[in-house]
Amino acid sequence: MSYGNLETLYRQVIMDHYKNPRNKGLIGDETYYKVHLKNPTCGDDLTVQIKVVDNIITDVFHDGTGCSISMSAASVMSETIKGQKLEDAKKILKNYLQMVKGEAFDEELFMGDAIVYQGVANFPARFKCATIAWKALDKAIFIHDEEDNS
Amino acid sequence: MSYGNLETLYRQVIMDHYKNPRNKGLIGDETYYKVHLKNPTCGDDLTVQIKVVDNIITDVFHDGTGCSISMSAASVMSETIKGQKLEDAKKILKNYLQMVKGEAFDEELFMGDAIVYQGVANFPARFKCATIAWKALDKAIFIHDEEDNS
Amino acid sequence: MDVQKIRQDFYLFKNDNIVYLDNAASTLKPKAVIDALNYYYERLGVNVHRGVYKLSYEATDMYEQARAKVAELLNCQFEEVVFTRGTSSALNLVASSYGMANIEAGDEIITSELEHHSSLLPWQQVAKVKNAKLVFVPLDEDLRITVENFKKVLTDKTKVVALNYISNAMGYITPIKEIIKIAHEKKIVVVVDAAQAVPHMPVDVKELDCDFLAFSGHKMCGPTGIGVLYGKYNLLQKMEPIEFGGDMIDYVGLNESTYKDAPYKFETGTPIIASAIGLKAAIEYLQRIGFNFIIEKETELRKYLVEKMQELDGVTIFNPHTDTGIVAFNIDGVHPHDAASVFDEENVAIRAGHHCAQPLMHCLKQVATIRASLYFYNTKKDIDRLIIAIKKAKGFFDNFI
Amino acid sequence: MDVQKIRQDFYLFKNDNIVYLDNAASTLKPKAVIDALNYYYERLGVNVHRGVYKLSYEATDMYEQARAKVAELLNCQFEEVVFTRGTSSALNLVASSYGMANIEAGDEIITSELEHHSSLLPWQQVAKVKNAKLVFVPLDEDLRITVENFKKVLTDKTKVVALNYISNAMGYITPIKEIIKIAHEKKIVVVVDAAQAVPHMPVDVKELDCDFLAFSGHKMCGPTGIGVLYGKYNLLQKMEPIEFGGDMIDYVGLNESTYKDAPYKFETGTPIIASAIGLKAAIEYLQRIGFNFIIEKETELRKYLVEKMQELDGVTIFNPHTDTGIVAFNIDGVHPHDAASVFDEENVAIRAGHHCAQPLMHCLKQVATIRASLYFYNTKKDIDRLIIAIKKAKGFFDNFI
Ligand SMILES: Cc1ncc(COP(=O)(O)O)c(C=O)c1O
Ligand SMILES: Cc1ncc(COP(=O)(O)O)c(C=O)c1O
Repeated sequence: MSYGNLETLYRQVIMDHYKNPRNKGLIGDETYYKVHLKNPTCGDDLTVQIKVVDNIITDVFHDGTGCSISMSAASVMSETIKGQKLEDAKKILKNYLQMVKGEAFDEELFMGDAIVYQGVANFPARFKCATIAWKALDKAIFIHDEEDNS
Repeated sequence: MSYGNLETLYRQVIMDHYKNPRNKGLIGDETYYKVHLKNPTCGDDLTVQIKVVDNIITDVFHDGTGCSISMSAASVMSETIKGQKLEDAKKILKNYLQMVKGEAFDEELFMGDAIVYQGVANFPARFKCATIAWKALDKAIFIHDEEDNS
Repeated sequence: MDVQKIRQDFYLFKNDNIVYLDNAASTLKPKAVIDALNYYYERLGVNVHRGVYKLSYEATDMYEQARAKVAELLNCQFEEVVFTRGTSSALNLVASSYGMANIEAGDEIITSELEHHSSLLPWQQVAKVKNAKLVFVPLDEDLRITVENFKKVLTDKTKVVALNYISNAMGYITPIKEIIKIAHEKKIVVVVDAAQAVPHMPVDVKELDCDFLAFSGHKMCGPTGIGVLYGKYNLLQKMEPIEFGGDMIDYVGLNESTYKDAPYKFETGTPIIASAIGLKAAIEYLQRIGFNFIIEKETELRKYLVEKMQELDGVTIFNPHTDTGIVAFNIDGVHPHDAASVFDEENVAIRAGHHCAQPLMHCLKQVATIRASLYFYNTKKDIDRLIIAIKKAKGFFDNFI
Repeated sequence: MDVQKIRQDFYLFKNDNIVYLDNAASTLKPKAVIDALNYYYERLGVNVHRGVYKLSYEATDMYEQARAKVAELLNCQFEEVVFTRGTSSALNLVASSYGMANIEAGDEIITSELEHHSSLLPWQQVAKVKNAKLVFVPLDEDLRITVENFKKVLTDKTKVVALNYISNAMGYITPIKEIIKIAHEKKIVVVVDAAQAVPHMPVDVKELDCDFLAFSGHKMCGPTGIGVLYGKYNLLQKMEPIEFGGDMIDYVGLNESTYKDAPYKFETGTPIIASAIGLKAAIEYLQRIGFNFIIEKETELRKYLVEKMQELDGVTIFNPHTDTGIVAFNIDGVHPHDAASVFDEENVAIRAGHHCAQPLMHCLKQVATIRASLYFYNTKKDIDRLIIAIKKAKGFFDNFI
């Protein structure tokens, strides 16, 4: 039996992040920007924390419950953007969203393990799962930027 | 030009009752049963009064505004049922409703001028016009019967 | 664009000899819209939002694309488009949610005698419950709403203005943009009944700057059972839902629940999926026809219609200066309902009645009027046949006198 | 009756290899229903109630015949059938109109954790606004509503009982007839959410003696955007409308209006004409299939499904004693959403989620479940393919561990 499509969706690396998530667990530090998102339909529930120093994302944590795609994506996101400049993180985020939507994206841009989520483009019903962590990141950066401007 | 259908709808006798209505105008007598009905869509507005003595409809009045079908039908109704026994009036009423709906009806039964409303069966949109006076009669008889029973 | 070709899109024009002049009530539906409905019902037929399988995903996508299409049409944000059962439901939603929460005793709500019942009655109810006052813009001699007269009734107590964009009974275009500007200087919220506007001309909510605007699909070549409430996002967000249940929720506890953001918090239960998809097809159809063409065609036909009717004796036109394809008239001495039966015999579909505008009938001192309402698919021949029918009705009833 | 022949009525079964097991969300639509919609959209396409021409008369007639068909199906009076957008709208109508007018502070409303959000949330809102109390029937060990447990929460303060007839998440049939009888002894009004009952078995409102009952067209082979509220006529007559405007009025004055009798006072604006006509066709279609056949088929398939699933290791069935074609389960260690993607690859359309029953998910201690729901057009082969898909999902995810 062939599972071509499913196998690209659930690449080993994704399942590895699901089973052994990096940067998991939250930290009780008020200087982190914290965002909590839920997808009631499937029960995904995710919190993301980032620390920003001199426009660099120096630290990332995540915690929550959900399917393998959403949970692994949180782990992958945390690894990929940790240490990135804010502007680079934004570029990666935009590129990632284009990629999982199946739109044209910049294949040259550094994406870390996030590149393996290409398969999601064939499973539009899983788009929300693959992006919940990244959307939380987006919101966290937004809060930072707002504060920075005021 | 042929107006076959329309001409059966608007027979001379109908137009005559429209132009010269019989029993038109209300009476300020509390012993009459009085019913007021409206059809807001076309503006028909009709009041019917009947007097019942010993189960005989001894007197009928009507007044209101509306199209030629509804106004003439009130005149025709008043003439047809005046002097009838209640039970006969009910039979005529039932027969009339069947006739204008285009259903089978008793062609032997005395109907007076009401028989000319047969043409309405071809104009279902005018059913309400042709029956508003008769529905008012029905309600008036109903009120009488209720009182009688109590 | 060739009207004869356009008419091929409509089953009745291909297969019947009908003159259809009741477009203000509902328009006919072109093949493109029926095809879109059939696509959904045959190939999908499933529910939206909650499915993780392909059919459901495609249905969800089509439903949300319909929302995007409406947003494009109105020039607003995607999240500002609430799907409702129709204009009436949309206007009631504003009154029940925004109105009931924001109107207080003594406040004034400006409306007009030119309103469709669905624009007037929701506010009549708010006024009744809240002990507020309905204030009517005095109509001018033509029975129009004017900016001048609007200013006369504007007070510091005014909290809401609820007016039509185009009157369904008289075909007048309300100077709504100026009215909105003036109202906004006093921070008054303006609700626009655009049921007769959106089908016939470009409506740009950004440019109008209206707070709420409503219209129905069935008056613009679309399906029945679908309409739209546009609302400024910050207003929609502040409003409470009026129906509670599936799909509009976020988290549900036994005694407390939280709701989704607008527009979803206003769309409880399984949505009107097929009709939304059909509405998208209708908008695309109208965009292909083009609003320029629609306006041009309706203007040409309206002029011809008024001209021809003015040549007739014994016919009273109530709005000879109508701005649109809506013409209201009566045949002297013939009850509109009687006239309508003659029109029907002539296969001319036209409306006789109060057109859901009873207050206006009082202004006109008529129990009812006959209304001819045009759309882009009508022709001069249609009008010629209407004129013939009017003559026949006159001749026929004159015979009896 | 031959299922293979029945399946020919559905486009997807003729043209696709799909296993459709999401019938509790929406059923597929047969050709007869699509044909009825097309008839209206092509040959009529006009508005109802207000037209005096033949097309409009025919549309009105078809719309009202749909009401008569529903009355026949439910064994009620014509005037007791209110058309709504769906079950959710219907249940909200009862809560907003009857509930808000009759529930007072301190009153109790009995409902259950087994309810669909659309049955629970309208009353949660009434309770909140009126300072009343929601009381939940304790569910038994199977998570069923029982008469015994209902009696335990019934008090002299109970004013309304709002319960499902069949649970969309567990497939249990509520002993609603007994509950209604007991409630009526205390003059308590009972609102029945029959969204999952009417499509699957004969429902006789006279026999049940329920006060209100709601269902949706799209779950019984009918169109989207149409549902029914049945209400006892004397109750409907006493209730206030909740939407105001065109069509539901009698006389309209500037500050006061009078409304039509039920059901029309609850149907504001242009009705959902096409979908009502489609609902009639759906009911006729189901009557031709026959409820006996539907029950027989679903019983046979459900037994087969539960049996086959019980043979599998690592699969938890949450309702092995389901009364209907609804089976809820999870694959141990696999998130329902992950499983669903495997099902989708196998072309098995099935739902994973909370099924608009979050309180029940708490009772089950699951974030979500997978739900297979059957209808008369399903086959044993469908179930075999589901079983294969479950095995594949298990195999696939086990691979990664
Ligand atoms: C038991 C039950 N009640 C209510 C509903 C809501 O129905 P609708 O979404 O058609 O309003 C559903 C279906 O989703 C249901 O299964
Ligand atoms: C100006 C206007 N407002 C509101 C409505 C009500 O629209 P609907 O019946 O689609 O709710 C109509 C049409 O009947 C209308 O012409």
